[in-house]
Amino acid sequence: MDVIPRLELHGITKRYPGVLANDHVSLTVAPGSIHAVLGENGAGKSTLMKIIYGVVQPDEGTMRFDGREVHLKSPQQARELGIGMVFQHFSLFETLTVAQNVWLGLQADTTLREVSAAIEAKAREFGLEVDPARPVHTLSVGERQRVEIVRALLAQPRLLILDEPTSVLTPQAVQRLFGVLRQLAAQGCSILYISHKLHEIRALCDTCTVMRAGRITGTVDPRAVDNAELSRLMIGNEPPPLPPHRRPAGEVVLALRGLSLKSPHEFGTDLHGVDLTLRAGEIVGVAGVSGNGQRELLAALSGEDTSAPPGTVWLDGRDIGRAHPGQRRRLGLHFVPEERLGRGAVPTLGLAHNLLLTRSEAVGRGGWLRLGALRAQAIGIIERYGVKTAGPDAAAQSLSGGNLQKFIVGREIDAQPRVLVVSQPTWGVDVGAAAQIRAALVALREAGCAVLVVSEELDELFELCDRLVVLCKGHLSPSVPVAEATVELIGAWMSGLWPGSPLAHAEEEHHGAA
Amino acid sequence: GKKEEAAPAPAPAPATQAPKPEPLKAAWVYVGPVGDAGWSFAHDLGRKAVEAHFGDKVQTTFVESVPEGADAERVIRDLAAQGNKIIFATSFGYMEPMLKVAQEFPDVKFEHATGYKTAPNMRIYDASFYQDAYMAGIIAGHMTKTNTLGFVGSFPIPEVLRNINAYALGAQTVKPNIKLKVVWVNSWFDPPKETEAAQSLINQGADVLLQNTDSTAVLQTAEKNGKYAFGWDSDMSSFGPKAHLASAVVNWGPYYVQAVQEVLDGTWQTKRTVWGVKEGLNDLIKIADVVPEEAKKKVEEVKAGLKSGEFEVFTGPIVDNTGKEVLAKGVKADQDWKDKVNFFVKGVEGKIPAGK
Amino acid sequence: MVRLERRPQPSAWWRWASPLLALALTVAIGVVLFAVLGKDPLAGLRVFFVEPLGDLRALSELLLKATPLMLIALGLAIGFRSNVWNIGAEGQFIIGAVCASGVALALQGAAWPTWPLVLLAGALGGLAWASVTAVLRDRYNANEILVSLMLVYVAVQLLNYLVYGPWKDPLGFNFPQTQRFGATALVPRLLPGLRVNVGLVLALLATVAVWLFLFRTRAGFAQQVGGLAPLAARYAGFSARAALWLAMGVTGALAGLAGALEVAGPVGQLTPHVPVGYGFAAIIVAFVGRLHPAGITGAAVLMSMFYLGGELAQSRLGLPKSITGVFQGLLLLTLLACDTLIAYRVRWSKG
Amino acid sequence: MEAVALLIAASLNAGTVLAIAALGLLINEKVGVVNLGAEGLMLCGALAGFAAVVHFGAHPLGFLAGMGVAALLSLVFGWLVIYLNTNQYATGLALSLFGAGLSAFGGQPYTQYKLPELVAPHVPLLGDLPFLGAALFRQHALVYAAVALAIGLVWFFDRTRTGLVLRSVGENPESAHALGYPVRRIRLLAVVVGGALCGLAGAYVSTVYTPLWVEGMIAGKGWIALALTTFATWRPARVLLGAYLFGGVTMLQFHLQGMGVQVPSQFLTMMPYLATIVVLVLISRSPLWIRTHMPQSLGKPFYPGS
Ligand SMILES: Nc1ncnc2c1ncn2[C@@H]1O[C@H](COP(=O)(O)OP(=O)(O)OP(=O)(O)O)[C@@H](O)[C@H]1O
Ligand SMILES: Nc1ncnc2c1ncn2[C@@H]1O[C@H](COP(=O)(O)OP(=O)(O)OP(=O)(O)O)[C@@H](O)[C@H]1O
Ligand SMILES: [Mg+2]
Ligand SMILES: [Mg+2]
Repeated sequence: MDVIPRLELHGITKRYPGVLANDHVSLTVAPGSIHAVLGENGAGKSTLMKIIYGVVQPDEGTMRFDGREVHLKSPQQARELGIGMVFQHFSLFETLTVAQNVWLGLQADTTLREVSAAIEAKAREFGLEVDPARPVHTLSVGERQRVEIVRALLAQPRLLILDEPTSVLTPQAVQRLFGVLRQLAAQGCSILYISHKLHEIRALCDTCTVMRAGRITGTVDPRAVDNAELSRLMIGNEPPPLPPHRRPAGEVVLALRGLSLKSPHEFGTDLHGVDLTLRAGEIVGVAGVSGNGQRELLAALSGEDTSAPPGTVWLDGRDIGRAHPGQRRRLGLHFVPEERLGRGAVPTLGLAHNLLLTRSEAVGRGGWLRLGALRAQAIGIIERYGVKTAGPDAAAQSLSGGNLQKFIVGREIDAQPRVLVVSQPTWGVDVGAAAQIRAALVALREAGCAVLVVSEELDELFELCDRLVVLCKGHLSPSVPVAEATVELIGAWMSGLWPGSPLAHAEEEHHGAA
Repeated sequence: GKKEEAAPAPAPAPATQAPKPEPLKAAWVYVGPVGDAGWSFAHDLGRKAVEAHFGDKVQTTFVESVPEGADAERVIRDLAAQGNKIIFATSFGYMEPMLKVAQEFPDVKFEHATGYKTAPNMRIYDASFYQDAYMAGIIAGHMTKTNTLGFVGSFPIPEVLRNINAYALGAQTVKPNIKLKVVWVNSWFDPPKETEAAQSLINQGADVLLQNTDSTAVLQTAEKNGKYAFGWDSDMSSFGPKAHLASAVVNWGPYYVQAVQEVLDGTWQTKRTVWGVKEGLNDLIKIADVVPEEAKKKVEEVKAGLKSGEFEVFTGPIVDNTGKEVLAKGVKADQDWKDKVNFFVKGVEGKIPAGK
Repeated sequence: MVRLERRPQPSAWWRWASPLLALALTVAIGVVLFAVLGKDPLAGLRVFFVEPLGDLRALSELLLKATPLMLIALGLAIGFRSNVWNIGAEGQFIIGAVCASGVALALQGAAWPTWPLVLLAGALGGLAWASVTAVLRDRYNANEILVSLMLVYVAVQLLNYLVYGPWKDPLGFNFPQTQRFGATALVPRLLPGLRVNVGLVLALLATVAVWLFLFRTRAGFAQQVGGLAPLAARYAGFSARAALWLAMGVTGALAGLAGALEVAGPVGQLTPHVPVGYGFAAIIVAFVGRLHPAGITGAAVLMSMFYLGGELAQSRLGLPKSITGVFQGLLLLTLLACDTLIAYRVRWSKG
Repeated sequence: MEAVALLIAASLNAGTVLAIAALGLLINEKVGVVNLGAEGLMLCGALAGFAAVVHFGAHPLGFLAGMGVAALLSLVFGWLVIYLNTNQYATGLALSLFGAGLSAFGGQPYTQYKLPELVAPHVPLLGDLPFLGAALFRQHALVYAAVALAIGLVWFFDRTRTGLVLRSVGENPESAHALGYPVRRIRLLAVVVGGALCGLAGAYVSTVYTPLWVEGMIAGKGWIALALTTFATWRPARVLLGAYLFGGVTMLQFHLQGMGVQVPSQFLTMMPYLATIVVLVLISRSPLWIRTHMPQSLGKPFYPGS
C-alpha cells in the first residue's frame, strides 16, 4: 500500500441552501482501480464528482491528485490534470457536430481536424464507432453516450468519472461498456463509477464507497459483501417488503389496439402498432431504455397528445383517442408524469392551487373557485400521504422531491381513478418516500384500480408489477408475468429481441455503448 | 456651425417711478423641439422678438414638443390657467383643442397658426410660403440641367400643394417644359426619411430639390450628392455651403409684436391674418453666388411685385396636370381659391395621394 | 463582493417593498438629476408628485390619462402571465380608434346616444387586429412579439391613409382629420367641465373583472399556468391555444376600447395624432403593477403623474419634456432590479 | 440604368444601418439573450456619436463614442438579465424606453447642429466602373465593414472555437457550464459587444446617413433589426441579405412615388413591415428549421449550479 493514491479527498464539505450535500467526505482512489460510489438519489454523489471535476467548489476540505494538493477552479484545470468526466445528464450541444462537441471538451490547443482524426482513432481502439461529422441531434441516446465517453477518453484521463452512465443503456450495452472500462483500468486509469445499482457495482468494481445523506457510511469490497449489507449502508435499513398480491385481475379497463403514432417531437420516437391491455386490479410495468417511445406512449395515454388514430385507445370500451386530458380524467384515467416540477406541479404556485391542475372538486358553477374547499382538500391530501410541508399554501418548489412526489401521487390516487398511469414513480425520491409511494400503488391495485407503471428501474418493476412489457424503438413487446420474467429476458427484449418482434431480424443494436 | 446664443437683451431702461404694472403674460406652444433651425425655431425667434420689443412689460413662456392629440388641450388650458393673456399655438393640430379651451377662458386671447376655425377670442394667422417657393422655382429653373426638379412633401394639404405648384410654376417661367417629381414622407420632421426621399429623387434625376419639411436633411443630402437645394423655414445656408441656393425664411416677429400690442391696447379682434412678402413675413434670402444674375434679377422683380401687391403667383391661366383649366386666363386667385388647392399643376408628376 | 443567494421561499415582504424601493430610487436619482441641472429638487418633486394631485381638475386630467394605460395594461397582464408577449397593443389601440371613428362618422347626426356602439366598435376593432397576430402565432408559429410590433407600423399607416384620404373632413381644407363627432357619439363626462369620462368607470370595472378572472376562476388559473409552467398546462389539459386567443383577444379588445375612448373622449375626432404611445407605456405599467390588477391601477396613476409632471416641468421649470421617458424607463429598470430581492437574499462575502 | 445603380447604392446604404445592428443582436441571441432595447441603444449610440463628432471633429471618434455608450448601457442590461435574472423582454423594453428618453434629454443641445463635412467616398478604380461603380463602390467604409463583419461572423460561428463556445452557451448553458465555460461572463461579453454594434449603427445614422441629431431619429430601425435576426434564422449572411432587402424596399417605396405610381404612399410605407411579417410566417412554419437554427436557451434565464 505504498503506491501514491491517484485521488485523495479529505473532509470535503459542500452546503446548498437548506441541504448539506457533502458532509466531510474523505475518499481514496488507487491507480488503476475501479471505484464505485454508491448511494440513493440525493445522497450527494454527483455533487462530490462535480467537486472533483472542478465544476463545483467545496466549502471545506482538500483534494490531492497523484499526491499533490490541488485546488480546482474549473473543469479546464481538471482536464489538464488528467481528470475526465461523463455526466449524468448529457452535456452535448445538439446543433453541433460530434467533432465540434468533443473539441469543446478538450484543451484549446488542438484543431478541429486533429480532433476528428483522434475521435476515429479512439473509436477504433475501443470499438465505440461514431461519425465525427454527424450533428448530435441526429444521434440516438446510446450513440450520444459514446460521444461523451470518447470525449472523456480523448483527454487521456488518469482518472475517469462516470456518473450513472448506464441508466440509458440496455443490459447488453452495459456489458460492452464494462469491457471498455476494464480495458482502461488495465492501462492504469482509475475509474470512479457512480451508481445505485448493486449488481452493476458487484460486476465491475473492486472498491465501493457508500454514501448516505452527504456522508460516507462505509467503504467495502463489493464482491465480498452481500446485497443486504450494501442496502443497509445505503439506506440505513431494508425497506419493508410489499404486501403480497393475491387477487386475480378483473375486466379489461384500458386497451391500446395497434396504436401507431408519429412523434410530435423533432427527435422523438414514433410508435408502431402498440397493443396493450390493462385489467382492473393489476399493475403492469413498461420496461425499456428511455427514449424508446415512452414519452410518446405516455402522451397518447394521458391525452397530452390527441392525434391517435380512431379506434386505437380504449377506456372501458370507449374510444378515447381524441379525448383531452380533462375528459379522460372525468372518465377515470389519471396520470402521474415523471417530471414533478414544471409538469406535475407549477413550481411557484401553492399546493392547494396545484390541485386545480387535475382536480375540480373545489370548482363551483361557472368555473368559480371555492378557495376554502380547495385548501381543505389540500390539507386532506397532505395529512393522508404524510407530505412534509409548511402548509397548503407552500409553493410546490419549496418541497423536497420526495414530498412533492407524494403530494402528486396522492392527488391522483385521491381521485379514486379507474386507471392510473405512473411514470418513474420513485425517480430521485428518498428511500422512505419511495417505499411509501410503492405501497400506495399496491394499495390502489388492491382497491381494484388498473395501474400502468413506466420505469427504467428493473428492480422496481420486478418488485411492484404483475406483468411486464418492454418498449423498444416504438414497438411494444407482448406481456410476460413477472414470475416468469428474468433480468436477462427483459434485457434481451429491451434490445427488441422478443419472439415475433419486427426488430428481431433488424441489425441488432443501435442503442448500446460499446 | 451652431448659431451663437442670442446676446442677452439690453436691460430695459427704468420707466417711471410709478409702481411697476404686472407684466402681460404670453405663451407659445410648439410642435417640435426648438432646436437650431426649422418651424418651431422660427416661431421661437418671433417670441424672442416680442421679448426684445416689450422688455419687462411682457413675460413669455413656451412649451415645446407638445403632441397634437389629447394632451394639447391640457397644455393650452394649463397655460391659460397660469394667467397667460395671449397664447399662440403654432401647429395645425392644435386647432380643435384650442377652440375648446377658448370657450372656457373668454378673457384670454388665443392665436392659432395655419388653421381655419375661429371664435370670439380665437383668431388665426398664416404666412404665404408659396411666394417663397415660387421664387425658389425661378432659381431652380435656371440651375437645373436635367430639367427635373424634386420636392419632398410632408402632407398633401393645401398649403403644401400650393408650395409644390408655385415651385413648378416658378421654374416653368424659365423652362416651360420642366418636370417636378414629388415624394411624400408623411411627416413634418423625420430627417432619416427626408434623407431617403431626397436620395431617391436625386437617383431619379432630380437635381434641384425643395422641401416642405423642417429639417436640414434634404439640403444635406443634396450637398452630399453634388446637387442643389434650398433652406426652408429658416436660414440653412451653413448646412450645405455648396448645395444651398437660397433659404425661404419666415419672420413671425412683426406679427407677434403686433398681436401682443393689440392685447395691451385692448384692440385685439378676431380675424384671419395672412401675411407674406408684402408684410415682411416671408422672404427668400441668401441667394447663392452660383445663381446667375439673370435669375437673381428675376427674383428681385417678383419680390418687388409681391411687395407692391401687383403680382400674384397664382394668376390664370393655370392648368392642372390632367389638362383641366383650374384658373381662367387673367384671373388672380383669391384667398378662397388658395385655401382649396387640391391639384397639381401641369408638369408635376403623379397624383395627389388619396385626393378626391 | 455581493453575492445573491436564492431564498427557500420568495419573500412576501419584498414583494411589497420592492416597488416602493424602486420608486424611492427613481425619485432619488431624479433629485440628483434636478440638482445637477441646477433646478430646485423640491420644485421638481412638486411638479411630479404634488401638482398632478393639486385640485379636482388636475385629478381629472390625471385619471383621464391613466384610463387608457389601465385598460391596456390589464389586458397585457393577462397575456404576460400566460406567456403571450403581445407588445403591439399600440396597433390595437389605433385600430380601435379607427373603427370607433368609422362608426361615429357613419352614425353622425343620429339623435340617440351612439357612443356605446362607438366603444363597441373600438373594442371589436382592437380584437380583430390582435387576432391577426393570434392567427399567425396559432397557425404558423410566428413570433408574436415581432408580428404584433410590425402591425403597429401597419396600423399607423392605415390610420394615416384614412385621415389623409377617404375619411378626411370634406370641409376641412384637405387637412388630415375627420369631422368632429356629434355630441351623441362622445362619451359622457363624469363631472361637468372636467374631461374625465365614463372610460374611467369602464377601466375600474375591467380591473375588478380581470382580478376576479385571474384569481377567482378556474379559467383564470388555467390561463396563468400556461405562462408559469407550459408543460403543466398541457398535462392538466389547459389549452395553450385558448390561452393565446384569450390573451390576445382581451388585450386587443381592451386596447381597442382605450382607442375608442380616446377619439370619442378628449380628442373628439380622428386625427393622425391620436396614437401617443399608450400601447407601449402600458407595458411598463403592467410590469410596474406586477401584472396584478390592483398594482396596475397604482402604476397607471404613477405613470400618468410622470407624464403630467414632465409637461409641468417644462412650463414651470424649463426642463425638457423627455425627462418623462427617462423617469419611466428608470422606474422599470430599478423595479426589475429590486424584484431580485423577492427571490434572492443579498450576501456580503469576502472573496 | 443609372437610376437602378443609384437605387442599389441607396439600398445598400440604408441596409447597412440595419445590418450592423442586426448582426450585433445576432451575437446577443447566439448566446441566448434577446435585447429588446436595441432601439434605445441605437438612439444613445446615435447621440453619443454625434456629440463626439461635434466636439472632436473626427468621425471615427463618433463611431467609438457610439459604441462605447451603447456598450455601457448593454452592460447594465446584461447585468440585470444575466446576473439578476430579470425578465429579458421587460428589461429590454425598459432599456428602449430609457434610451429614448435619455437620448432625447441629453440631445437637447445638439438638435439641428451641423457636423463637419465628410468627403464623398469613392473606391479608387472600382468606383469609376460603369454601373457597378455607382451601384457598389461609392459607399462609406462602414458599408464594406458590415459585409466584412457578416462574413467574419459566418466564419467565427462555424469555424472558430470561440464561436462554437458562444453557440454552445446559447444552445445549452448548463452543459457549457459543466464543461467549465464561464457562461455568464461569456453572455455578458457577447451582450456588450452586440450592444456596441447597435451603438455603432446608431452613430452611423447620426453622423453619416443623416448627419443630424434629432430625438427619436432611429425611427423603429432597432425593432426592424430585431426582426431581422429571426427573419435570417440567426445566420449572419442572411442577416446581411435581409438588411439589404429591407433597405431596398424602403428606397423602392420612395422611388415608386417619384415615378408617380398610383398607390397611396401609406401603403408603400407599410411594405417593409408587411414583408417582415410574411417572411416570419414563412420561416416559422417549419419547427425543424427553427429548432436547428434557433439558440435553444433564447430568452431563458440561466442559474449556474442548478
Ligand atoms: N445546485 C444545487 N443547489 C441546491 N441544491 C443542490 C444543488 N445540487 C445538488 N443539490 C442538492 O444536494 C443534494 C445532493 O445532490 P446530488 O445531485 O449530489 O445527489 P446524487 O447522489 O447525485 O443523486 P442522484 O442519484 O439523484 O443523481 C440533493 O439534496 C440536491 O437536491
Ligand atoms: N400589489 C401586488 N403586487 C405584486 N403582487 C401581488 C400584489 N397583490 C397580490 N399579489 C400577488 O398576486 C397573487 C394573487 O394575489 P391576491 O391575494 O390578490 O389573490 P387572491 O385570489 O386573493 O389569493 P388568495 O386569497 O388565495 O391569497 C399572489 O401571488 C399575491 O402574492
Ligand atoms: Mg447524481
Ligand atoms: Mg387575497
